[in-house]
Amino acid sequence: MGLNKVVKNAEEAIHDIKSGVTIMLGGFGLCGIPENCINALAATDLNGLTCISNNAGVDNFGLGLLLKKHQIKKMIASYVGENAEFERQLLSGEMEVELIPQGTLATRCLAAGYGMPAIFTPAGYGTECAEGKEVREFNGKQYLMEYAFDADYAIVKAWKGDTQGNLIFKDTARNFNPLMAMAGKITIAEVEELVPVGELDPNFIHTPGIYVHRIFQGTNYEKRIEQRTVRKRN
Amino acid sequence: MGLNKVVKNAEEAIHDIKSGVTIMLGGFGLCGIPENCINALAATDLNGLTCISNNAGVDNFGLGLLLKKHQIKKMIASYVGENAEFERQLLSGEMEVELIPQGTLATRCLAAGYGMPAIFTPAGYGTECAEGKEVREFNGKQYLMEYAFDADYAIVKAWKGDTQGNLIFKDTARNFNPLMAMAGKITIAEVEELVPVGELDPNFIHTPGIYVHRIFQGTNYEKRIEQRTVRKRN
Amino acid sequence: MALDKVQIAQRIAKELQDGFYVNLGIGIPTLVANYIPEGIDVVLQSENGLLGMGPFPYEGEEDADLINAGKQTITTLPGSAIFDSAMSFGMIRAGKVHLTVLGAMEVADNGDIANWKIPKKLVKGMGGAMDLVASAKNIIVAMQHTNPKGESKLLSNCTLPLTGVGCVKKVVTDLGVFDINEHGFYCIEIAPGVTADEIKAKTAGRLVIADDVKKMVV
Amino acid sequence: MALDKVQIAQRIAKELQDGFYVNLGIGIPTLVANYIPEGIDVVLQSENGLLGMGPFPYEGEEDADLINAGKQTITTLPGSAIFDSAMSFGMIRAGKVHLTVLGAMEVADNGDIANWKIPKKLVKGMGGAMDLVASAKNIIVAMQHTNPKGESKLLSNCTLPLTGVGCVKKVVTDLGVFDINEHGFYCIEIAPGVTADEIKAKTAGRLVIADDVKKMVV
Repeated sequence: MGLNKVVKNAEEAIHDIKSGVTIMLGGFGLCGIPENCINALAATDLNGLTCISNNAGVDNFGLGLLLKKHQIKKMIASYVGENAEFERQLLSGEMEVELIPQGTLATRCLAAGYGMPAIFTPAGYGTECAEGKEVREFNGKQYLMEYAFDADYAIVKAWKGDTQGNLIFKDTARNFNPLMAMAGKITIAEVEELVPVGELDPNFIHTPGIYVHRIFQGTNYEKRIEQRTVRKRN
Repeated sequence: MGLNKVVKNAEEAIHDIKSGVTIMLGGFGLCGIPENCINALAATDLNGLTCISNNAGVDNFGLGLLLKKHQIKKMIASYVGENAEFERQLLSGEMEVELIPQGTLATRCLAAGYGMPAIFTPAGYGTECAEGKEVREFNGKQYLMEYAFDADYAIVKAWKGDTQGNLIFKDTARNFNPLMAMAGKITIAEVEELVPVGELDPNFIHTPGIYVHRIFQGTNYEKRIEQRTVRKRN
Repeated sequence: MALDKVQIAQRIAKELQDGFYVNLGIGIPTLVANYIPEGIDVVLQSENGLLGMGPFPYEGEEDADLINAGKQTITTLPGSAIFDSAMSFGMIRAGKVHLTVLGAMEVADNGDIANWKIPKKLVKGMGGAMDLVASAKNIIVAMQHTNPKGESKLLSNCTLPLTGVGCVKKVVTDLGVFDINEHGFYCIEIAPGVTADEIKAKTAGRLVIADDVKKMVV
Repeated sequence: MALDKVQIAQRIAKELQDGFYVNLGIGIPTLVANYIPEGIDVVLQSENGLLGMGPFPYEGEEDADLINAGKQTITTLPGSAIFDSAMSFGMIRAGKVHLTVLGAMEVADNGDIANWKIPKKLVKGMGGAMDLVASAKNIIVAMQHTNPKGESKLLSNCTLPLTGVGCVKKVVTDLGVFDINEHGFYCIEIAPGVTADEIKAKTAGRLVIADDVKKMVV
């Protein structure tokens, strides 16, 4: 019934997304990105998208797949290295990019999820990031006023979720995911493991189901590692 | 060494608290209150305290113990029923009280813990709570600007904690506790069970130890129930 | 015959829709939980930090760590989630809670509500009421139509200190159901045995009886 | 002889105090973790959402879900905690992180720092750097004293777009250690084999060699 948020797969989850909308996507680098939904978006003819995500994927994985197909009109991110096609589209003017501090990105998500229209942060004060922004002093320190995001969709990746949309995340794959889950008008969660209600401990839910509208168990997670760094055993 | 936050007991945890300081205390009603520390404070001669807590205890338990001894100069709370002595001191002018909306109380703690000097909330707009406060319109809706709390101490009660101060809370005894834990200049946590580092799952820490300065395992928790409400078995 | 408290709660329960997240205040609103229509799944939010509130515990199973916003011992249901007070009011402010039902001392015909303070009487505090009324997308007030002195609680302007401005969308009283819109109190249902004239006599604020006003089914 | 990168990291490691929570940036700052003094316990924060960062994993034990802010695979230590990015930058803004060490392209003698953007070159973004420099109580910059062209990176005014204003407290370069105070760059230690004259020649910003300047112990 009404509380069962389960959809079949990524295609069903994104079925009503239209060209030109704003989508937030969880993940930090390639860690914790909603692979299934990104692949599904890349298989559509959607374009003119505004994407809010900390990074923009790599050339042939993650948001890089949408970039390659020119589906993204504007990217809002904090760091967009590691992507030659991104660079090309940016320099050619095919795509617009708005770079914002990582903490500002996170907190503007939190603000949306917590119904706070704006927040204050010192990040970027006195830099070109402050251009056009309201500056305000509190206790002798200067802050920028930054607005809550207003995103049509949030797409996140969780470790486990139940059919009512309660989510838990694993390790640093948490990152922006629970924040964006709270911030979308419609929130889509793909999970590695979909469990029945009652299986997750209510004390340790990261994202309560009230914030989640659609959920499905993803398949074939590649979980690519950007910087494999190891030490030798002694 | 430096990361071992363990103190022996409540007396040691509160040893440097001086008269006239501002203390936040976790709990909702009598649920999740730091009983050991409150009892220890009541055993001192401290007075002139400003206490920030959602409620003010009952006549002979919780913050009511400090009230009875006239240790509280000012109470900042959202709801202060259930306490005849409180009423008497308020009407006689012996104590000052500032009533603020419960969500505002919670969010002003969050703001302190997240380094946000002020937040915006619609709660109280158009009411006497708005007197003297800055009003600001966002997207056609009116909001009050409310400041982050500035508390000398936060005293919270957790279910379990480790020696580095990582905390987890149980059920609705969580309430304001993790928020206040983040908001104190010095944060004291009393826990039902103190465990070695490594025993708590890093994925399910509610309050990271960075926010906690002193921790001890409390004793003799009474956990009084304010409204015992039950149903009969069929 | 005017409605009793249970009937008011039953009528409000008909406003619930499948999949709603709902916050029920203390008093009559709490009773709504007992009359959730067949085939409708709702999740109850308790603003002290819980989604998925269940019934009171069986005797002997009370847990001091598990209470609702009225400080009553409760239980959780499968699928419940616990969170801190900032997230709780965060989801309320963000409009994620579909419906809030609460009591009131006075409601004005522009949707203003007063339910927290009576001057010269002891003030206990607003608790979460100001947050709820300022933020909820849809607010239904459950209350008696008149106060113990027989005076209307549906007014042109609240006389008591306000809890929130222009926020109430619907009022269900012992006498009827009233949308609050450009007409003021717009009566869409009348309780069995109650007349339009009685409602007119007992309503101090602007009142319009809908042309297609219905007799309430109890 | 000027210091190498490892020696810069070793010198910065001496600034660590027992019980510090520390955020180490990419590059030389990361190396600091290898030289934490005996008897000192510190916790490393990674701004993607981790306190208690441990060493790189053993080969074959990498976990794609466990990376640091440089996107390297890492491990956790006992006592670690994971959180979302809002809490991560929340604790940074609230001043809970005692020390931030990061690299820079330029530092000005008033503490301004530029380390994110070179005009006409591709901009990758500021990541968390602007948040860190605007919020940290104590910021140490680790960098070479001069750029590859031999030009001073210690300036009167940064020529590159700023990352933050008036925030750097200390700079450790291959040539020495410099507090930033009312004197500008206040040299308190000189690297072995380096002369005060060399430092003067290679520092474009205001510079004062402390009367009691020490030869750095490496």
